[in-house]
Amino acid sequence: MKKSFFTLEHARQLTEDTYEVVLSGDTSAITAPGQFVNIELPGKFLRRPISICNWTQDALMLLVKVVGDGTRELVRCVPGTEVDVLSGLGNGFDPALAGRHPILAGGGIGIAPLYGLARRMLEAGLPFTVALGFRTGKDAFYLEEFAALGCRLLIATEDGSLGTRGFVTDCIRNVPECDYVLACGPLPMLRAVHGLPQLTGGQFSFEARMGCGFGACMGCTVPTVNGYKRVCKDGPILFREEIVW
Amino acid sequence: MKKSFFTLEHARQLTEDTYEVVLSGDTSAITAPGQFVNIELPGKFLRRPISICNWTQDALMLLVKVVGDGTRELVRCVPGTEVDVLSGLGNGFDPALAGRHPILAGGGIGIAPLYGLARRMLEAGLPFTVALGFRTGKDAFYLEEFAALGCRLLIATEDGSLGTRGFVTDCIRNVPECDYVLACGPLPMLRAVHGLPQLTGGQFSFEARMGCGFGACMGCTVPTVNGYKRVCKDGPILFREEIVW
Amino acid sequence: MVNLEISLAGVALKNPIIPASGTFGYGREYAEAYDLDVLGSFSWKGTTAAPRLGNPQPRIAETPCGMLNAVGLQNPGMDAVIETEVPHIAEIFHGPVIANVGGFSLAEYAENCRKLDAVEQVAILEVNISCPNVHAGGKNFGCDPKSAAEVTRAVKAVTNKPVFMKLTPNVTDITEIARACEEAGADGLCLINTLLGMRIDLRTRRPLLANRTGGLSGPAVFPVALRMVWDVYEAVKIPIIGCGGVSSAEDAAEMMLAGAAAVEVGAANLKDPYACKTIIERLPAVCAQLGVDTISELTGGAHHG
Amino acid sequence: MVNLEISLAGVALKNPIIPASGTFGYGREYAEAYDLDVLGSFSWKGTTAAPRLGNPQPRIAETPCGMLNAVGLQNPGMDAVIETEVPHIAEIFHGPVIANVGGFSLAEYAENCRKLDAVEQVAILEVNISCPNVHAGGKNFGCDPKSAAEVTRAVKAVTNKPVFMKLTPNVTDITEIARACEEAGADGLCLINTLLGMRIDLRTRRPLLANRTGGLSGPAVFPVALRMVWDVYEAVKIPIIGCGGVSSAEDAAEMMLAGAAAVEVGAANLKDPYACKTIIERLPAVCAQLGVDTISELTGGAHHG
Ligand SMILES: Cc1cc2nc3c(=O)[nH]c(=O)nc-3n(C[C@H](O)[C@H](O)[C@H](O)COP(=O)(O)OP(=O)(O)OC[C@H]3O[C@@H](n4cnc5c(N)ncnc54)[C@H](O)[C@@H]3O)c2cc1C
Ligand SMILES: Cc1cc2nc3c(=O)[nH]c(=O)nc-3n(C[C@H](O)[C@H](O)[C@H](O)COP(=O)(O)OP(=O)(O)OC[C@H]3O[C@@H](n4cnc5c(N)ncnc54)[C@H](O)[C@@H]3O)c2cc1C
Ligand SMILES: Cc1cc2nc3c(=O)[nH]c(=O)nc-3n(C[C@H](O)[C@H](O)[C@H](O)COP(=O)(O)O)c2cc1C
Ligand SMILES: Cc1cc2nc3c(=O)[nH]c(=O)nc-3n(C[C@H](O)[C@H](O)[C@H](O)COP(=O)(O)O)c2cc1C
Ligand code: FES
Ligand code: FES
Repeated sequence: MKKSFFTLEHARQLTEDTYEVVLSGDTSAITAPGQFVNIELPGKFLRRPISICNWTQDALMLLVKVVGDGTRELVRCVPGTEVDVLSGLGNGFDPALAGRHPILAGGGIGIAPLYGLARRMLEAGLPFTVALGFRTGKDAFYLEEFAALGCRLLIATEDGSLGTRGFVTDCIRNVPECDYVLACGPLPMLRAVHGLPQLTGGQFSFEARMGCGFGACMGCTVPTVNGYKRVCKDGPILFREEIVW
Repeated sequence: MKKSFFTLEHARQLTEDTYEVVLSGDTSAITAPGQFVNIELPGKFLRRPISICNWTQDALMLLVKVVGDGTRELVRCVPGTEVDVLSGLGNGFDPALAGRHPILAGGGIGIAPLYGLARRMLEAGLPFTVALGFRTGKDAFYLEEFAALGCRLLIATEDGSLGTRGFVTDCIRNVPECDYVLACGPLPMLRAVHGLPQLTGGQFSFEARMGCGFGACMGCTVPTVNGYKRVCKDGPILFREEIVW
Repeated sequence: MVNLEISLAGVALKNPIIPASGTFGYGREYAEAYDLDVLGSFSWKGTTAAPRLGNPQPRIAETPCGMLNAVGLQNPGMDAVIETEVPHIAEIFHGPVIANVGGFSLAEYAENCRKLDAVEQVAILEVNISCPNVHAGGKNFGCDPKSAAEVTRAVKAVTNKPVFMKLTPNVTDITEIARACEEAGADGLCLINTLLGMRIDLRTRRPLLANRTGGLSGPAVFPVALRMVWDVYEAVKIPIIGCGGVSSAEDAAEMMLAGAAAVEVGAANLKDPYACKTIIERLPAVCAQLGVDTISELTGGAHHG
Repeated sequence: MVNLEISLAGVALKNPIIPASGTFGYGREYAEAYDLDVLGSFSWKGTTAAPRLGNPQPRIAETPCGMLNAVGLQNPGMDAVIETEVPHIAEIFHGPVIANVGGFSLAEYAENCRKLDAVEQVAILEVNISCPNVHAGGKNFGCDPKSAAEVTRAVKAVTNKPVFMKLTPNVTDITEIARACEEAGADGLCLINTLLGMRIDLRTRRPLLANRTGGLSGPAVFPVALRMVWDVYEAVKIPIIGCGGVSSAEDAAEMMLAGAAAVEVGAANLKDPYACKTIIERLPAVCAQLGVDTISELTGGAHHG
């Protein structure tokens, strides 16, 4: 964990409610894809947790969906705005444990951490497929960025306006050799993916309302097979075996 | 009273803690010198009352002394900042009632409304003297602006580093023909000026902690000879005869 | 079209938004800013039998997301209000008025309410047994269920108008007070009044308010008010006016979901004189988002889940 | 040089700043951020006899200038804390520790405190009779002077360490509870715990917290806490730890002027993990501004004016 100021470089609108936000600053506390940052916003008491979509030594990329005042304010910041950020929070994905045919499964804004994960897995020479789900084609974003990675990319939309008609789970089912998942998305999606019989293991990224984001307040704890865990510190990534719904 | 957005044009430092702040916007609600505006600042629940130093049809000039978080934030605003302002509050000075030899007596940041008053009195062809008091020469500001008006200007500092050694009251005593005062400044100064035997009348500008600034909450009322008055609505200017110390 | 009308103990209001007592005077200052007829009603400044000068200065202090006031019920007295303010209100507001009534004894409360019984514009009496800024020698009537019931009975005996008792949050169990008022015949309740608070001036090392303590209001108290409205909604059958920290149409909707039939807006008016008007204009959109076309459906909506 | 040392019922602290229970765990997470030895003390997470899982999710909601929590005393239980956490604390903090103790019965409070009597690092027992987030069937011990006194006596009987009773603000008269604790032998008091509050999620129309209500803390409650510290300071002779909404060195000084001998900082740590460290670093400058060279002179300073 590191507390430092980042400078907002730009906020670029991707869909009606989703933005790419790039911040420059010291990213040295970030150790794994799937970690998150906790951002202070003027006028808000609690920080806002946002997954790290990607990072370099001196820049941080986030994908932000506007759902309330805090996210709205964040994407409205003008370039040059200084933002107080706690960076390098949470455990992150561990691609080394991802088996032989992993699939990176994301739903909606949940695709954010998968991009950084995919880049790290490419760099490490690990094989993988990416499956992204959206409500409709209009809600889809970051397709070109994922496509540019050169990995296998599957897309599902609920109305069939783009890719497979249906859910991410339908994509995964279409890749029968896939036996491991690295997943992030809304709870119903995680649950559906978790239940796929073809999987022998997986890592799932969870959300929770957070007080601190660094393990001190017990605000975010959830039951697991191995006892209560703090989503912010022991997670946000939980392993398939330990998840209790 | 009018609620509208003003744009900060500049905040210029005058002394260690005093700034000139110029805002552009609709000043149509301002009817008299000595009125004030009530300014909303991000993160502050109550607005901040500030005297109108001067105004044109589309610009507002304030002199602001930094005494706490709110005033600090105001003077730090970058040009272009939009500010929510209630303008045209309070009764203002009435120069028509100011007698034949009025003196405009200001202490510290209290000189602010006297500048606009002096300009209006000049325009109306009314005669007057200006007397300004500061702690030391270093704390003095707006001397050139007052001097440029071409009126008689007297200055007092407590340590004698500039002008007369002493207080504004000493300046006034040095102008024996002066029989009326238009005063703004700290309470002890107002009180001392009020007690000068040479005066037959006067108008005094008061401060009070305010809830609303427009007469609704009874937060700012003070006793007067004519019953309780709201500093924000029935004042901030009270007449010499009605003041109760 | 969303139907914003509500009924408060039989009194029809065109919408549930009511400026709270003490933040709206007798309407004069706001009438200069906008047409008051957009309001559901307004609750006038707490009025006592005798004129009151209120507390010494300073009476106002700022707090995080809120403010303290120690005005101390400054008002011109009931007779002057009926003679001077009521006719003026007739010119600026044509809906039902809520008369907030202060008092220092059972007899005074009763006498004040008796006088108002004949005032046609006044549709509801809001009996303030909760002002933290007056020192009547001992605790507030609102801090004790027996005293609260006594005031309720004394007032009900002299008026035919619906009586709403205004409760203080500075109690261990507000439902106990609420039930006592209901049993004593109250037609409704208004809650909350301000939380007791204080600030100290670091420079002078003295309490900032001349009265030492003051009443905390504004957004800071919203979660406390909401919780109390919820609890009281479960405890009584009479309608509740929810009050405390409301500053947006969303806050008003949240207050109604907790159990409020109508919503008072206090400190928000002081920061933004157009607050109530703006909230009312936004209500239809908020109702649409919530999927209701009759706003009164929101009342208590979060209890039946 | 400003002397920041204070004494709390005979326990010397290098400065008056203490992270508040429930916002600092057992110190582990903060020790990763800074050297805990800058702290006067810290109050560990409320610990009960049995391990507790706490309440279901969500447990946290945001409010204007504050937050609600309904953690529900999640903790590993007293034995595990003494076995696992206490030795770890010895590695990361070398000052006196405040042990916050929860309980659901007189016997449990006594048993917990008895176990701690032998733990050397624990210098003060802070007995939490005020947690709003646990349902022990009925009201809190802290809502009634008799129960509060009973817990105090039960605990005092089994320990030689100074006992501070932690009081709830959700009462009509906190001085009554404070006096009852003093008379029952408490060595000090800590106030306030959180104010009971709630929020409703407009989308789901259900309470945002699974536990429905939660405890309000953060800057929003500062004026309420300050007022209660003032009142209790006038009512008792034992030292007070002031707590509630403190987030700057200025707030800490204001709390001391109101009567606090030491100051706990809660929610501010969650927003800024370095909050306590920053406050401590700023204290000398604030003391200098206030013209004191011994910080303990501030305690109660606003009462003698
Ligand atoms: C580990 C983690 C990673 C996340 N990554 C992303 C991301 O990459 N992109 C993105 O757009 N969003 C992400 N979220 C969700 C994001 O935190 C919320 O959408 C955001 O906090 C909402 O703030 P708001 O002020 O706009 O909404 P409001 O509803 O006004 O927020 C009110 C309060 O609720 C909390 N809250 C609301 N929704 C959520 C939620 N879903 N999860 C946690 N807290 C919530 C807020 O933090 C705040 O405290 C993530 C959440 C977590 C826990
Ligand atoms: C009618 C009127 C005209 C004024 N004109 C000017 C002016 O032209 N230039 C200028 O620099 N200052 C002026 N002041 C004083 C100015 O309002 C305060 O200095 C300012 O509000 C302090 O805000 P803060 O946040 O910096 O200080 P803080 O001390 O943090 O403010 C806390 C609270 O106290 C109130 N407050 C603090 N000091 C005063 C004060 N002296 N009078 C009223 N409220 C106060 C604030 O408004 C706020 O609500 C005027 C005040 C009044 C009433
Ligand atoms: C300046 C001021 C004066 C008030 N005067 C009264 C009053 O006379 N009678 C009363 O019942 N409540 C009075 N109140 C309390 C409000 O009506 C309301 O109950 C309280 O402020 C909480 O609502 P809010 O947070 O929206 O302000 C006053 C509040 C303020 C801020
Ligand atoms: C997340 C959280 C957990 C808390 N847990 C405890 C606890 O276990 N025991 C206790 O006595 N107080 C607990 N408190 C209350 C705080 O110690 C403190 O009394 C209160 O939050 C007010 O201080 P603040 O406004 O600085 O946060 C908790 C507060 C928070 C925010
Ligand atoms: S949010 Fe505080 S422990 Fe996870
Ligand atoms: S500040 Fe509200 S009446 Fe003057």
